[in-house]
Amino acid sequence: MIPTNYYLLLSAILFGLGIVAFVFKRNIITIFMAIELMLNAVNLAFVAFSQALGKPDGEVFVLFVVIVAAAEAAVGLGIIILTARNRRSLNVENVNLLKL
Amino acid sequence: MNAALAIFFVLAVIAVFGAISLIVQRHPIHSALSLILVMVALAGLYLLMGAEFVAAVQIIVYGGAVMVLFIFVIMLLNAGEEERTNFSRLALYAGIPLAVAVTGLIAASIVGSKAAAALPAAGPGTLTSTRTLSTLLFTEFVYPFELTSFLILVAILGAIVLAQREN
Amino acid sequence: MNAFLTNYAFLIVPIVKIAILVLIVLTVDAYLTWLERKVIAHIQARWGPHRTGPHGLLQPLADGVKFIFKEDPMPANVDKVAYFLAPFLTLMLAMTSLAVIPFGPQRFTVWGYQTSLGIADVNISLLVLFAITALAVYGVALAGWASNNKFSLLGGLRSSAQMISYELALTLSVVGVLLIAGDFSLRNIVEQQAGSGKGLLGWNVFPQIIGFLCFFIAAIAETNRVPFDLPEAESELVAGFHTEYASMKFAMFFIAEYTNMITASCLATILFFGGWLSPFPESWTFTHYLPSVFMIPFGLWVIFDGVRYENMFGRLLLPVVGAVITAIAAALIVFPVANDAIQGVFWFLAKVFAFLFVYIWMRGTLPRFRYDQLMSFGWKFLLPVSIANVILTSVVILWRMHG
Amino acid sequence: MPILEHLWIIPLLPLLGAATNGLLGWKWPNKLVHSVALTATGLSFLSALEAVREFVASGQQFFRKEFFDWIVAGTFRAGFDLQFDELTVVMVLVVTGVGFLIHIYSTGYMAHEEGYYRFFSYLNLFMFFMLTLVLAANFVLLFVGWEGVGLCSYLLIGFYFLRKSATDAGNKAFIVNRIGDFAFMLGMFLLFRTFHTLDFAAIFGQAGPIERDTLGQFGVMTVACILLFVGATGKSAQIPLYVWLPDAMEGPTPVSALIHAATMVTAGVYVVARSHVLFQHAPTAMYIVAIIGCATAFFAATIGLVQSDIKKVLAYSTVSQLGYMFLGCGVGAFSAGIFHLMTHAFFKALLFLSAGSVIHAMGGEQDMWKMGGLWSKIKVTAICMLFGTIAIAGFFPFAAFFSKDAILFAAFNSEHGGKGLYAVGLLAAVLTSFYMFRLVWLTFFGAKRYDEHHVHVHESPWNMTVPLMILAFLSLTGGWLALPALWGGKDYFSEFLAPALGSGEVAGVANAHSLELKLSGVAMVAATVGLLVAWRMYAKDVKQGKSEGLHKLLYHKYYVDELYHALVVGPLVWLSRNALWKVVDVGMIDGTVNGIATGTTAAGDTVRHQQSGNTRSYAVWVLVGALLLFALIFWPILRPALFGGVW
Repeated sequence: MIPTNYYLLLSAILFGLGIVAFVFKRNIITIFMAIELMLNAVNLAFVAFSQALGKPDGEVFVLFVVIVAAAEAAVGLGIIILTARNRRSLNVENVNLLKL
Repeated sequence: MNAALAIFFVLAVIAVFGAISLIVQRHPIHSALSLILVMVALAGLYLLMGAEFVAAVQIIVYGGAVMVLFIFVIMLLNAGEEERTNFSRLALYAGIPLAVAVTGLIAASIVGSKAAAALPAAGPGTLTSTRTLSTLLFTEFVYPFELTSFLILVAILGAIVLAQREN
Repeated sequence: MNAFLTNYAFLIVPIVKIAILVLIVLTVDAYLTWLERKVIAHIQARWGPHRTGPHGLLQPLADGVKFIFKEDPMPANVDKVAYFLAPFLTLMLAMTSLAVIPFGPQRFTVWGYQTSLGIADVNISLLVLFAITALAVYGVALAGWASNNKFSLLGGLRSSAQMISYELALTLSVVGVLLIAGDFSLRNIVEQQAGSGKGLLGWNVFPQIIGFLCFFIAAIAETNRVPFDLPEAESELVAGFHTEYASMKFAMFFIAEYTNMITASCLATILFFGGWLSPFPESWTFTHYLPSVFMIPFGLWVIFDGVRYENMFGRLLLPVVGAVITAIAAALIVFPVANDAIQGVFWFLAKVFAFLFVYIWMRGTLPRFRYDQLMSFGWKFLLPVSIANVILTSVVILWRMHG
Repeated sequence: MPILEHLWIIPLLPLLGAATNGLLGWKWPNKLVHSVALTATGLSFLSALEAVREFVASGQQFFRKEFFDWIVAGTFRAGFDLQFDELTVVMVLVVTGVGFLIHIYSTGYMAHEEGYYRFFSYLNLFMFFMLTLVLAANFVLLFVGWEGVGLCSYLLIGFYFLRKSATDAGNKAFIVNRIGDFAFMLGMFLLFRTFHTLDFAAIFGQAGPIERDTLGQFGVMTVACILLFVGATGKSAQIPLYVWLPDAMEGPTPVSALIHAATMVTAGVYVVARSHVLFQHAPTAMYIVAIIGCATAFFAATIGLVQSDIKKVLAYSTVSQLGYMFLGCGVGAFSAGIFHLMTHAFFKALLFLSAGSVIHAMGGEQDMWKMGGLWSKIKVTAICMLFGTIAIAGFFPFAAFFSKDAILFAAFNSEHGGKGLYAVGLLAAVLTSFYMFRLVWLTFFGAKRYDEHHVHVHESPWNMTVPLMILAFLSLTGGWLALPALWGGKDYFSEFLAPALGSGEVAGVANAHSLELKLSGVAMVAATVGLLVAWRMYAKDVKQGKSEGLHKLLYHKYYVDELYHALVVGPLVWLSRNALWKVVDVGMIDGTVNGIATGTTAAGDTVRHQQSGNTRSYAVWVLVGALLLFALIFWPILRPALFGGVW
């Protein structure tokens, strides 16, 4: 049997890596992937807890997270496509109209 | 060092490796593949924990739909290598330390907390057979469930509206 | 020695089973190509392969040898990782998906290790199957993208879109069966169909006819077979996503495709046609002799056809084959134990074969869809119908439940 | 079906009518609108009758039912509870009956007005609130009706909201009422504090055993009663809060008839009668009520003497008649007060409606000095008006004869200066008959003082005259319930009310009956005196003389309005302009708001340079936030982990 701590630690590490990716990738799509990675890390923690505490609610939450992630991906990628069309670039640092 | 633990470590290593490779890869496709690797590894972990349904969903939805969408878009936009611009000095200098700090913070609190240590081991329990899960989903969480269906509908519409060429 | 076996049976037995299964599947794939060529040839009033070996029976071997020894050129500046990954991924997934298919009712113990016909016997086998097939998209997509060729890319995009679209219909069409069985395990689904003991009347195909049709169509689309073989539409895309692949890598795609056909047929058999169950009521024990009744005439015909074959080799080989077949059939009659043992497998294989034949048949007869037709068919017809089927089924089940 | 069990139907019907007309009526033809309104009120009237029948059939046992909870807080409960007893019978019948007649009348009177649907919707709404008021079984629900009728009267006074005078009158009515309502609420609070409930039955039940305050002693009961009575003065236009009623004549005449004569203004009397148990425990309060009532009766009558506007005259007479009712209650003859309330509802509604009919005939002219000699032109109206006048003047055998007589008799016999009260009341009676007959003569007899070429006098349509006749009949016969009392029979009305109000008989008076007869005779004489004086002064045609001296004082209503304006309104306005507006609002409130705004802007100016537009920098900022958040959340875990529980 594996202590729940391990799972939590793993999820923490993955989350941290997600953060790093989120900050350090320039490609919008990749940044989006980083977000998905963080979501996955959280899911891991959810499942670990639900298994440890013997409550299925955690897994239900995971399902909801997955659904939301799917919806988010659909819309987000749509936005990305638009951005790429209009700005001819996928680099976030070139998408910088949002300033004074 | 029993079999389960070994499997766990293998999968964990795969996952972490995938995540790191997601960061270091220059080409979005490779990042996407690494992410898929992570997800498959996570699915394996779920199976290890005995959350079989979640594992299947993880693969089917994330692996089979979401990531395919990503790759699809990457192909569609024919995205090339990402250029490593550094316009944001803030991100350049403060990024790594902060990320490490957050991770360290969470990790430390997990290690340090009595409660987390006191948690029973997360092994294949009898509780989450798919049946109980679905029962829960359709009794206690039925309103959120319906709401998510609505959410998906909205998302579909949004995606269509966004992606169509305005004429 | 024996102790070693008993200790590590959990490791050894599966490996052995996997090896056997892989061998069988590869052979079947090979001869499936032969069968396909023959059948289509006869549909088109040709002879088909008949040079290498009697009736071209050795053609698959020749093909295999050719694939191995062929040169393997790689296009300039492709994405190597993806380029190599694609075929392996495809083949691997195709093979893996077979792992959860139960081929027969038997459960037996080897060296104190409880096992069954079929590699893995997980209780969510259907979900696993879908999970694997869901991943199958990447092979095609990556191949198309990696080979750095606009035809391939188009093929890849098309196929990924097509597979995603039809996956929905595929999954939803099965939900009806799941509702009836109330279980994800393929084995239990089959046994639930046996429950009534009325033979083929208990099969899911009758209550789930709509579901079955949806499933079958979607399965064809998932396996990229005619009339849904858009990804490799020769006339428009040269060879689609595997244009740039040669020799063994190409072979992998090919094998994967045929393996997927087999998987799909197995799945259809299990979900809708009662898997290894005999179509006759259990009380009719005399039907146990049907295998022999089929095989003996076939064997005799092979001998008869062999002795007057045009070349020497055939005249030597075919009678032997026929004799073996006849002998096996006779043996089955003599030893009822063996006979009972093979009943399940026999029916299973028979049904699978029937489905495979239908696949080939369609390829011989149907034209290919246009891309927009494909999409609109999948989204505007197949999906709604399968959803309707789900609703209908659940309503009926509810109604049965409450009076 | 038993209406009593479903008592809520009676108020609900008008509410439905109001809702229907108010929401949908704006595009409907008049016929549809008033048929809806009439159906609602008529059904309500019928169900009220049915309820009364059941009540009587059930041997007049007190009925009370809780329909649903409204406010429940701790021990306090105020539910939608309705009750039904003899007092309610009288009130409900008066409200629904007179209300119904006035609805019919209005269909004719308002026929050519704008906002027909609005009018009827308000009218129905008023019915609803009034019925809630009289059916309520606790003070809170009663207060709901109380405020509701106030609202409706406000809306209806300001019905011609394009006329500034009308809106001003509406506001005046509302505000003056607020003062009374405030006192009323204080009274309710006091009652709740004393009895820990606001339920009629419970309060009166608890109040019964408590021994009474003596005269001049201000116990809790007394204070509470006085506060309630102040509220009543507001609603029922008694001194000092009567000023709104005359202005309320700005509203359409049917409104004046229904709200400001027959029903709403009697709510105060009703409340006093309803809580008579409390009042009987507070002689001081009773005495105050009596004095105020008596004073108002006389005071208003004097003003009524000289008014030239026909409706104003009736308004002041209403005030004075209300004074009579309070006098009756004040001297302990509650049943007599209620009796007068009922008869007054009949003849005053009649008078107002006839006045309305006259105004209708004159094409909107209200000044009596521009009328005269209408007798031949509009006979029906004139006869009905005459009926009403005789009734209010108190001639035998018309309604007011019995009711006013009962009140005066009770006053005469009340200890503590009963004679004085009686005298003033009698004087007021003389004045009453004087100004009423003055009104009649100025309007219907003498020379025509209007321009016949412009004004085409015409009799009103049937749907206005029929209600007049019915009311005329009622104001003739309304008092006969007490007829037998004259020759020593018993007074059916007070007999009937006895269970609810206690006996109206004045105890301990020697040969009460003969005395009552004598007093009736005196009252008749008084009325006749008034009649003769009026005849002497106005029978032959007269010109409107210029007013000076006492006349002037009366004509300007003792300058009470001006007085109030100087004493109350002026200072208030000054205060709110110079203190509240210029200092509090501009200085403090606006200052704070603008200050915050400028502060925000300044902060934004300094911070906005962080907005580089580079998403990655934003991501880093998010990260900082996340770091702080995690630190905050995990601190309790981290502290021992990091510092090994040093602290």
